[in-house]
Amino acid sequence: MIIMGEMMSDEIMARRVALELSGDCFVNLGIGMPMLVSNHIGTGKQVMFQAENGILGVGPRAEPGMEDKDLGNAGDEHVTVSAGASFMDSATAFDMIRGGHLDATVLGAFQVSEKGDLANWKLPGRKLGSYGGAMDLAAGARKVIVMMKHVTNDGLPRIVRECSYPLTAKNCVSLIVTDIAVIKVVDDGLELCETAPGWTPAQVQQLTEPQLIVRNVSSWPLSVS
Amino acid sequence: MIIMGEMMSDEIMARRVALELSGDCFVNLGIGMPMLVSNHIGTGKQVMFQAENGILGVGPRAEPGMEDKDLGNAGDEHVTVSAGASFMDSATAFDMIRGGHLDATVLGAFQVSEKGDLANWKLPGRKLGSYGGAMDLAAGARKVIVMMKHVTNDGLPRIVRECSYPLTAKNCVSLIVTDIAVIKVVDDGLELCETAPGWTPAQVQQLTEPQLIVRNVSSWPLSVS
Amino acid sequence: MSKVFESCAEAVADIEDGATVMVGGFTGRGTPSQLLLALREKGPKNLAIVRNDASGGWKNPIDVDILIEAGMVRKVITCFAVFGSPKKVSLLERAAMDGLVEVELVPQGTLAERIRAGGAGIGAFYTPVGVGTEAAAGKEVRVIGGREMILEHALKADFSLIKAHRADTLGNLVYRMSARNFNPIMAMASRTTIAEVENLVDVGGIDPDEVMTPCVFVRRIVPTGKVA
Amino acid sequence: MSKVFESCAEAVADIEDGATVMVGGFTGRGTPSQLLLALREKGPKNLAIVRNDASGGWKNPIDVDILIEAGMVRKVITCFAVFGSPKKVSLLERAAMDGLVEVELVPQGTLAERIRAGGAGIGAFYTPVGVGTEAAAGKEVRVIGGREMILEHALKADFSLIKAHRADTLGNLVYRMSARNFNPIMAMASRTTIAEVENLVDVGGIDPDEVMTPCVFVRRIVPTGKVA
Repeated sequence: MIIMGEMMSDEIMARRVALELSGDCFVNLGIGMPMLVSNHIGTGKQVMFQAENGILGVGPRAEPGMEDKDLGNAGDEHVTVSAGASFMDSATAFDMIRGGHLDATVLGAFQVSEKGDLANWKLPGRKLGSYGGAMDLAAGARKVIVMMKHVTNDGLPRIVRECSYPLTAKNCVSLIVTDIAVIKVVDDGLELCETAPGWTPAQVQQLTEPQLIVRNVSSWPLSVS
Repeated sequence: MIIMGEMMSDEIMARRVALELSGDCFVNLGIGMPMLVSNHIGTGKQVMFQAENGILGVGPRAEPGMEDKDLGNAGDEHVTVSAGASFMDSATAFDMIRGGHLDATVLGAFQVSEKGDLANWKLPGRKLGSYGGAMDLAAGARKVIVMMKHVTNDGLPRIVRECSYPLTAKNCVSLIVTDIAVIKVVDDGLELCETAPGWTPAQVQQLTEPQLIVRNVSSWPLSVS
Repeated sequence: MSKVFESCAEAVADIEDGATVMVGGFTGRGTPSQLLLALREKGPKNLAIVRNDASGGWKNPIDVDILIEAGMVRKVITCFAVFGSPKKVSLLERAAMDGLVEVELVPQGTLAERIRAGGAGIGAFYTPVGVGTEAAAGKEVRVIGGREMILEHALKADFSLIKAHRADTLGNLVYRMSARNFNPIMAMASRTTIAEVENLVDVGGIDPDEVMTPCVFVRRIVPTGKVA
Repeated sequence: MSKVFESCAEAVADIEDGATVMVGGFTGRGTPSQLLLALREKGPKNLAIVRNDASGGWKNPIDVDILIEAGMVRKVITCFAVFGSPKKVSLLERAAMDGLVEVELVPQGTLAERIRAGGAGIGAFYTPVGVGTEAAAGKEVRVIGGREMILEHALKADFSLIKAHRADTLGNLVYRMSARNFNPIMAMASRTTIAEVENLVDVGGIDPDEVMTPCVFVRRIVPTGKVA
């Protein structure tokens, strides 16, 4: 597989996801990799980040020595807040999510199916997992963007016909940004929209279980990589 | 009927109701006559009044010239707040009520049945009425005290076998304080506990539709009148 | 795109015939009177109004009854339809008797909770309030935790007209004293929430711990000053 | 009767075997660590714990996992049962695998809403979250407003252990920044709510508009100062 091209770094994926967040919008970034997206919002955009532990207007991480013990995001990182931020209790934070008030969420995933089913909370065979806010976000955000590596550490496709991992929500994902491609969930399946530099549609297809729709594939915007 | 004795004034009824509000408690007073009760809380008691429009800790009415346009009770009266008061939105105010957090409510009534059913929101034959917060209070407060005149303007009993007026809630009233008696709703019916000065149990019975249980009737405490 | 509108007229300009409109406030406190006046001026018909008190019987001079009086309303979902002396017939009751307006009467806490549910993405809920009364007519009854409860459904609207004491230009809102009431929950329950505000401050002018309605719930702000 | 307790030990002295206890906080923020230490010291058995995160995987050193570790817990209702690397087995998962602790996993927003419902006298509600997943197993499904929803029931407890930034002696509470999280709703959902507070002020020391948890919801306050 290494002959196929180079996987994009997490930061480059984050930069690509950031392009999807338009003008004025309210966005929740899932714990882990998606949190990188906040570093890549271009100037001129009014993107406000929500953290489900009760912050609207999460800012950059706190500088060392400037941490406030009461101010952290849902991933337990010391953060700051942006101008115009607000704090709220957990019930209200999830009213915002479940009530459809967020324009988008970016979530990590173990698997996404060709119907847009999402699996990201539990490994198969394990006794327990952690829902976190993922089920709420997947059901409530107006647009669900998945950001994940295209294949597992063992090289198996994460984009599959049917999820074998326990589901987070059915039919919820709009867009998948991986380290080699951008894929849209459309009515008739998965449409390959972009390939990362050095990758052809055929190469992406080889690492993807369901048949990708190939209509108008462009290259990952240069500004991103 | 006037030969039977004198009906107690609203203020005296209010003073009698106030005796029921013990040491430290949280109480909602219904719109109208029940609001008089707040004037009669003895010193040494920590009674905190809730208004369902979003105040915990309603104080006395505002002095003329001291009214604040944003501070009124649920009856549209300019009020003040007591020390330790808080404001909240209507949803939270009713969480407090419906969630069983108030020790008592004092409500006016058109009718109360011998099973403790309450009717206080609509006149029979009318197209519309107003629920206000009464249904919520009747269902949610730990103790429902009714404060009302014993008979209608036409001399008909308000304490009845079955309510003919539309119900507010079934089986919710604990105590009825009228202008001639104090009556407790007990398992086997209505127990006459006190008569107002100048009234005998037999006279109270004459103005009451269901048979009153008479076990241990005392006279309305002198301190009240 | 700024959320700040110069006039109430501009802010309500797209409220069309048949719209469902929530109106904040209780008695006169927290009532968006200037937006109501602008809406009457604009004059859409067949509105459905959601409002805690719609009897017109309180002291405040400008309330939702001005829309009923103007013949703009086909339905009212409310808690107070009559007021004061039980003998008094309100404008709303008269209109209902004449078959001009349909009225859905809801207990106050249930009204608040249905609005909150609408904003919070909850479809319906079981409440003990109203069991065994006219308020339960036609509704599913179920025993939960040993207690009879009725099923009540969420309420949503096209527009919410609310009033706040203070706003920043992003739309974060702070209410004052008992003028808060239905405003925060109605802000959540509509597609478009329009806030009439007494004081407008710059972004950063409100402590994040003090915000009562986060800006995500508010689309338009009209600074009107302190109009009673 | 004063609500102010001198020590956490006194405040938790009547939490007995078999009690259901809600614990506020999320990660370390807003977590009543001093009350948790006192509860471990007191040592009741067979507790049922309701807590957003129970994986013990966050940075805060004193969390509900100290109770699990001490063998005091028979059931945990939580949203986070494992944390960090998916390969890592948490103390809770280990205890569950060993059959020592029963775990009910709940999506975070549903957990918050179930707790709020418990405090608000709502018996149950329909939510779209979790439809078609393990979280819906055994639950009623109904289509409301064209969308599939599942029925979720209210949660209540005997005790809530919470933490606040500021309290007056009546029990009015104010939280700070993201330390608010589950504390206000848990304050409403228990028979007895015990708040560990960083700052205690006299009655009148908190602006009524600023109160986040009204004193009616709080039974006991323990001033502990700013312990991380």
